[in-house]
Amino acid sequence: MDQFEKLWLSMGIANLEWGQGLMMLVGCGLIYLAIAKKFEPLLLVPIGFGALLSNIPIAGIGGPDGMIGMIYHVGVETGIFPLLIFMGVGALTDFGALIARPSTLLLGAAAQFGIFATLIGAVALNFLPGFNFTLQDASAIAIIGGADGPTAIFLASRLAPDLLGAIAVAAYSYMALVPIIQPPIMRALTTKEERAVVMQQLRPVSRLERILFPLVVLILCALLLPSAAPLIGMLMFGNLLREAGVVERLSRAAQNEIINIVTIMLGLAVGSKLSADKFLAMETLGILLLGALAFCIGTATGVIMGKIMHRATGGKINPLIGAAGVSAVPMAARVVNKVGLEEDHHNFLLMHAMGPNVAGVLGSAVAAGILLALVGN
Amino acid sequence: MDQFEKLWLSMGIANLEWGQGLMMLVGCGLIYLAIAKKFEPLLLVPIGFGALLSNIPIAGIGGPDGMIGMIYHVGVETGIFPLLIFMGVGALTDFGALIARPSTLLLGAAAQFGIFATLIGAVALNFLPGFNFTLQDASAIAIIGGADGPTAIFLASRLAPDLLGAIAVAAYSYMALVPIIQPPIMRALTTKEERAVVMQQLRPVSRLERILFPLVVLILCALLLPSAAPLIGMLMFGNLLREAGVVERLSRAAQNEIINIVTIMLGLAVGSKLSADKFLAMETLGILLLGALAFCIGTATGVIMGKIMHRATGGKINPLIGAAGVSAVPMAARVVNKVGLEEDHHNFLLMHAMGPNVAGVLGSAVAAGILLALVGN
Amino acid sequence: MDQFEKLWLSMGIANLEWGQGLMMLVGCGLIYLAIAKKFEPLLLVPIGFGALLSNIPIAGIGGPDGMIGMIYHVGVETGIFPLLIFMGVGALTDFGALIARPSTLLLGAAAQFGIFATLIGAVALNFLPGFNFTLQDASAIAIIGGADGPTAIFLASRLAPDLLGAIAVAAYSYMALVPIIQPPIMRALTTKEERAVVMQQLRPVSRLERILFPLVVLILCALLLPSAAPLIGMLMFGNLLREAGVVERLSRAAQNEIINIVTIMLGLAVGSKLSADKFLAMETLGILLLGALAFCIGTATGVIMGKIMHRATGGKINPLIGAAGVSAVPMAARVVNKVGLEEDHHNFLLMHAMGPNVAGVLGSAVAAGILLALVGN
Amino acid sequence: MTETELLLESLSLMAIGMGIVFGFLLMLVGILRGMSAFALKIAPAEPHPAAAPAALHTAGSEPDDLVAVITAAVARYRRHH
Amino acid sequence: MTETELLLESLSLMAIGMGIVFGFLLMLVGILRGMSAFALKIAPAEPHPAAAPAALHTAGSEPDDLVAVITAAVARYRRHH
Amino acid sequence: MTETELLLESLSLMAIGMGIVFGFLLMLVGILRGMSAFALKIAPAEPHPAAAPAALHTAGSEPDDLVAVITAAVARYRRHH
Ligand code: NA
Ligand code: NA
Ligand code: NA
Repeated sequence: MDQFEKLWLSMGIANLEWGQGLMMLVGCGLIYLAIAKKFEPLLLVPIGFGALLSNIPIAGIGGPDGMIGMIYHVGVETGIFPLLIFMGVGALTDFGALIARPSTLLLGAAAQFGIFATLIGAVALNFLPGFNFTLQDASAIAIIGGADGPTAIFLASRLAPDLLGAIAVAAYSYMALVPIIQPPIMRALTTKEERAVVMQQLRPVSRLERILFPLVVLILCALLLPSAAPLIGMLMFGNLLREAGVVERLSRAAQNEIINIVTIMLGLAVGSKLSADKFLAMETLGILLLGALAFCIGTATGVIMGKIMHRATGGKINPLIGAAGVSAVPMAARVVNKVGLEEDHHNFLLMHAMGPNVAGVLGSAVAAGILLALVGN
Repeated sequence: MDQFEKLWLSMGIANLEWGQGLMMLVGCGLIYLAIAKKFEPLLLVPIGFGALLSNIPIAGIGGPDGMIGMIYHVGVETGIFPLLIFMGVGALTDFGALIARPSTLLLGAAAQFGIFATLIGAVALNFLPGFNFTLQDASAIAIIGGADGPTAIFLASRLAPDLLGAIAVAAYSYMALVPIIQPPIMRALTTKEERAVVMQQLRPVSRLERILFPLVVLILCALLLPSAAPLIGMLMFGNLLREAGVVERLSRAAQNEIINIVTIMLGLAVGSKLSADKFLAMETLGILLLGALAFCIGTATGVIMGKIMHRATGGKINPLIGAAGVSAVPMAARVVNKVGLEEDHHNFLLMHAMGPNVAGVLGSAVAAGILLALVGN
Repeated sequence: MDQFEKLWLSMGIANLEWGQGLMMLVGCGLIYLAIAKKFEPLLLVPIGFGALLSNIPIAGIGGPDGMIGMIYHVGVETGIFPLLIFMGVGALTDFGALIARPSTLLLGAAAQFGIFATLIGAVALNFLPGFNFTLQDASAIAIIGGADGPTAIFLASRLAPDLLGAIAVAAYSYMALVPIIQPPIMRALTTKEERAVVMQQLRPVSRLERILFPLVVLILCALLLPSAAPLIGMLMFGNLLREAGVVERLSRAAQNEIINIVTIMLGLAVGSKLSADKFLAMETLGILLLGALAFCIGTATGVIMGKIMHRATGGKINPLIGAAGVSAVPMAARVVNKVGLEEDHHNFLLMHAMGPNVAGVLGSAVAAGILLALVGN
Repeated sequence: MTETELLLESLSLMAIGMGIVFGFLLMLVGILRGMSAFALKIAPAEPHPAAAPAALHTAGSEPDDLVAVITAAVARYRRHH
Repeated sequence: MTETELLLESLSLMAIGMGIVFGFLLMLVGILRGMSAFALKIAPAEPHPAAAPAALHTAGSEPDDLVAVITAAVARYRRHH
Repeated sequence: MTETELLLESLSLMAIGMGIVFGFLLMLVGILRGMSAFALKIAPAEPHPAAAPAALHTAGSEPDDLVAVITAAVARYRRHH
């Protein structure tokens, strides 16, 4: 009889806390969104499964001696996984549109207002009972507005590891919701004429420009904002591998093997931060709310900057492309294209939106560097 | 003269112990079996070479500061390598046949009797002089009967690291010997009529079923047997990546890059456990003997369960497919097919044997979980 | 005002030391050589970028808590990265030409004289002010003459980590300069008739010979020179994966995924050793000088041994192929081919030069083992 | 523990172990049947829906339609000559 | 820190942060323009020099010219029949 | 150690080192000859047995026979027109 009791006590069902059960449901929910609704499946499938595995009672897979816990320790605590993903993003990104029209960097800058507005929102929530965000917490939450997964994970792992799970889930979920969140704001802020502006074709960009670009960006970053150097450095390293033209093998490794392997590991590791005591809290609700706010504000300020540039250039810029400044590459640029086509069936804005889109990646990396420098310890 | 002595003393030949020499021969023997006899070459080539490298005098490649010793520490002691291989196995495995006919799970269950019978055999060997197996040792040896390499390595690394080398070699060798070990037992236990049974074609399985399958299995495992959750969890994670249909990149990484890289590392690391003082012992002989016994018993109980199901279903089940329940995917299923074809040239049992075959993988993972829960410390 | 001061102090430009600035220029220079001049781009692009990143003020990317510093700690200090690259080199190398004509090993042996002459040169530099090389330093510098990148990095990481950056840069730069350094020496030491010798076609090599080769080499190395066993062992392991014919998956992983991923990491890590205080020193000048010397001497002794074999065989050997004995695979063999074609438009020496070329890889690994055994601590 | 105690312990392990293995997999049989019933209710089965795409993502399959194109072209060419 | 102090601090963060983001990216606009001018001076632009090769090294692109060959062959075949 | 001692030491290192390098590789020459004799005795050489398959597993080689098929098809097509 004794042995049966020992057996019963080793069963999951005898040890399941209600919170673990709920978090396993959350994990299933994320997997559902990823597969059925195609919400950023590359990240949300591993994150959801990581949440499932880490909330299994007794097994301790997400704990310090469990597999996922060890992966988290090696790859996320050190910051290495998001940086390697950023290298892959750099190797996958064509910065040509940005080089051809550098002024679109301003759209990427304007959209970062979503980040800083959210920072204030997070701090303001402290006036409500149940919220107690530090400046570090608020900064990590605010970066959701950057609409860039690896940047969000990198900053959260440095400033607020406890909130990492909720922040990553919010960041990737809202990135997936971009086609729903952005269009109404874009339409509300622009006139019919503005949306129908046909932009001038981009000039071709030479190979030398493409090779110099990552070096120039890195050196500027090194001189002005070294705290953003790991992120921007790895992004630009990946891009240099891509554009150098002489290291095809390495470029392919960065674009495929490394990013795929790291994505699996990173997803599982992030999922292990979806534990009941951290996730099933009032704060998560706040984070989800602020994340949505961040995307809306970023979209709005991007479009408004688009309108300013529209006027300043005498109507050459279609203000819609400002919405792509939030990053969420390449989803936001596609949304711009779609909203543009609604107005004029022959006006393809995709290439024009790629400039602000990748500028948004740089912009949020810069913002992350600022927050690290001023708020980090 | 002094310097020449120093030189002589730094030579391998001056420091070679007879045991190291013998183990290097064992390594060569494994490589021979792998290349000339095609004995599970993917594992036995690296294991054999790892044995060669680790038994080189002075160099200490398998020691704590040597390359292979460090790989062992990082990947095998932590259990991460076998789990990553299991993820790849999951991504490579089509569970469709099992979903279409879940009753074949019982065949996979019956074949695990080989494991527990071997456990008793190992303990019984203690009555002979020269054997002194603990319950942990016996459990690790018994899992050879699971006919599943990563499961055996995972359990042995937890329960009896000293025996890991012999256990892994026995497990992979017998898996390679399945076409020789199984057929006589299968023929002896079945009648001509039974072997000639033509089975009904399997129904098609829907995409939704394939996606729900890994989640359902994981959740059942989490509720009942959390100690099996790392193994079954990673197997099911790999399978979900495969079936989700939206994470092709990750599925390919699990099936190729990750499993290939980890196989090389795991093989070398396992080879480093082939040291003279552990391997050139009476116990290894016992392990090899018990391993063969385990495969025979597992095959027999699988076939017997097949006969029981044959009668219970009124002759719809060909009892031969029970032999595939030992796992050894996909070799055992092919053996079933071959023995079936001997009786009837038009009776292809391969697809029907895949159900019990993959059920055997689940069955031994469950058995490993039980042993971990009840015998592990 | 206070906050602006804090901000200013967090800027790179406020903290930039002149040495860091110069090293960033050196990094850009290496990237220029790699991309514009095709100087071993696979290594020099990552090394150059690693130098850029590691010299960014404040960021500390190359420090103990920075990403590149951690990569260095895990992969280079342990010696694992160069060994994995050597595995890939083995999997990419066809030793057929060497098996068909083993006597070309002597050419590979003779060319190693460059290593030991450089050793004396490095020690002799100590008579000049500003130089203070230990025997360890001198040995690590000498290995540049081996013309083999991974061997140089492996030995330098063991004997003189401080000089690693300069040694790696010198090794790869001179390997790229082989087409410029070697031809004049080759022409000066040979007569027109010698250069025009047409060699007998190589016999075909059987599969069994190719499989036995790595095992034979490893066992000889184990018996005589265990200190070279990690390098030669991994080289031969890779080659066995290639020739076994039954582990295609693993061979491909070694040739592609692993070597590409590790090359990126190794390059970044080596770049982090390009710091101002180590690199902007008199010693670096000495290292660059000695490296050039080493290549010249190795080429010369290789060719001289070629002349000796030319006479000993009654004119069957074209002495030019001795120059390929320095390794620098496959560049040196191509240079031999080119110089041979200058003399006779129909005399293709490429296949004949591959024998000494890969013999040179073995030769420098042996030399590295000797230095490790006699000078290492 | 003496050898005999160990043997008894391992016998009990066998009983419990096989019991759980069978219990677990039997339960899984039932649950999988339920799962299939549920799945086929909300999404009726297509013929081999996942098997077909699975076959398509193996490496080197991209030229498959090329083969088809050529086969068709060659066939048509022969028919006309 | 009280909630109000925190709020003030975050307002100042916003001001500085947006200032640096704009400052940084504005500076980058200027530098990129200079870079392009410099680059086009020492190496005048070819039409899409990097984009074209980039498109070519994607996996599975090797059969591209095959497609071209076949398309041409098929087209010619049709023209003649 | 003084500079001179170091120099003497390195001279001795050179002598021993080159000795071992030559000794090792000379021994390898003999052993490889023996190995080849042994190997060719128990398995007489086929013409390039390993080289041919090695050439075949390079990436991107799968469409090779496609090229052959098309080349043949195109050639035949031209012959007939
Ligand atoms: Na952004
Ligand atoms: Na099994
Ligand atoms: Na060499």
